[in-house]
Amino acid sequence: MKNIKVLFFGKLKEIWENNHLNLKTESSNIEELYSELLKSASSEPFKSSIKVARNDEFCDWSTTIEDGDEVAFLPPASGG
Amino acid sequence: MKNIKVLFFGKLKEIWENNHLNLKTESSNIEELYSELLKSASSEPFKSSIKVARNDEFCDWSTTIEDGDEVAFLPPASGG
Amino acid sequence: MFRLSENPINDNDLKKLTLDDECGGFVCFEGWVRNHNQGKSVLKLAYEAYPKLAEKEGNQIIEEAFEKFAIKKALCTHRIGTLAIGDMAVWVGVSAAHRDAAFKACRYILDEVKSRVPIWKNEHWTDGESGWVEQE
Amino acid sequence: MFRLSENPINDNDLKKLTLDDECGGFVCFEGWVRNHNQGKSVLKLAYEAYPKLAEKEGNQIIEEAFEKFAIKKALCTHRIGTLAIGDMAVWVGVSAAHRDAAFKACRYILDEVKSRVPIWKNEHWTDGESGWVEQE
Repeated sequence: MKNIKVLFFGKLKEIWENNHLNLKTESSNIEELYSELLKSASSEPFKSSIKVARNDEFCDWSTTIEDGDEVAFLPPASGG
Repeated sequence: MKNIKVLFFGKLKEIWENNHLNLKTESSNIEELYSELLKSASSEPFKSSIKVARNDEFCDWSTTIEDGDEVAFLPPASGG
Repeated sequence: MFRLSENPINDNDLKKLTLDDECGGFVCFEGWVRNHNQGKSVLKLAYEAYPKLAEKEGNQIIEEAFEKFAIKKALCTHRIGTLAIGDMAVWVGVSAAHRDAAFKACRYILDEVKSRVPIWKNEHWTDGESGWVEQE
Repeated sequence: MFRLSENPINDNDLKKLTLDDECGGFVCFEGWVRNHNQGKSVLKLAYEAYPKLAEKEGNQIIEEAFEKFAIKKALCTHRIGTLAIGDMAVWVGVSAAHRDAAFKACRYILDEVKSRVPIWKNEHWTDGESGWVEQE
């Protein structure tokens, strides 16, 4: 089991009704982690528009996660 | 005979050693006036780069001139 | 340099840092909070960022602008937190020897910041509702 | 509005006149006197204009910008007379609802002013010589 801190931003905070979650997981990569998280989502966001980051760096959905990681789910930017 | 005031700008002032001339001419249009003026020029400018104006409006080389007109010869702009 | 700011953006200070004696051209963009957006009447708005990643990505964009265009200085500051109508949301300024590079780099930085830097806009409308704004 | 100015350009005043509550985007260009140009070291320079025709043509360009782009306000002021290094030679500012129109209109006005408005630059170089500058 790994301890993972998950961060949600923008409208994803409302979908998960949280800006972060601390969870224990068996998921090996971000894709699996996301599927697991979808079970507690209030609606299903467009996955293709979401970017993911691991420990403050953008990364791929296939990126492996390790114990103690911080994983962020980011909806499309709307700054400016 | 027409009385014409001729204005020179930029480097054309140096070519004619004047910023303006008052002259009497038989020339019927700006093209003819220019040919006449070339006789008193210290060098021959690139005519194709010169723009002409009559009474504060851009116009063509073929524009007819009338007594009392003000005709300006303008080298390429270099503002900004 | 790219920065996030929780306080009002001081464009005069940023401009002084961007001007350069060797540069003939300075271009800046300022984004202001409008009183309407996508047909809705806006009361105020809030920008939320993922700060560490935002500053990293913003500075990466400015580095790219230096690689792509012959510019001398480039700065961008994006406001975060709650903003009212008439507040400045983003400032981008670029100095270059020639105007073409200054225009292109300013536009590049703005466009990339809007699409890549993790910042999200939440609008509060005059009808009492609020919502996250999607990319235009 | 296009204006010629014999006095230093006050960009803050011009900017206030250009900003608009309904506009999300403001783009400005400032042209500064550089300490070098086309390989020569510049001491100072003078801009000469054909004033009546310059203001007419400048305003015509701004009208064209309003026809071509969805902008709300646009101003351009060009300095004439003697300028020193670090003086502002030209200021162009545009407000629009969206950034694309603001950038394009600002660039359009600047490019057209440089090529069409009867203003000529005479540079004084540090070697004691001076000369009329040809379009870059």
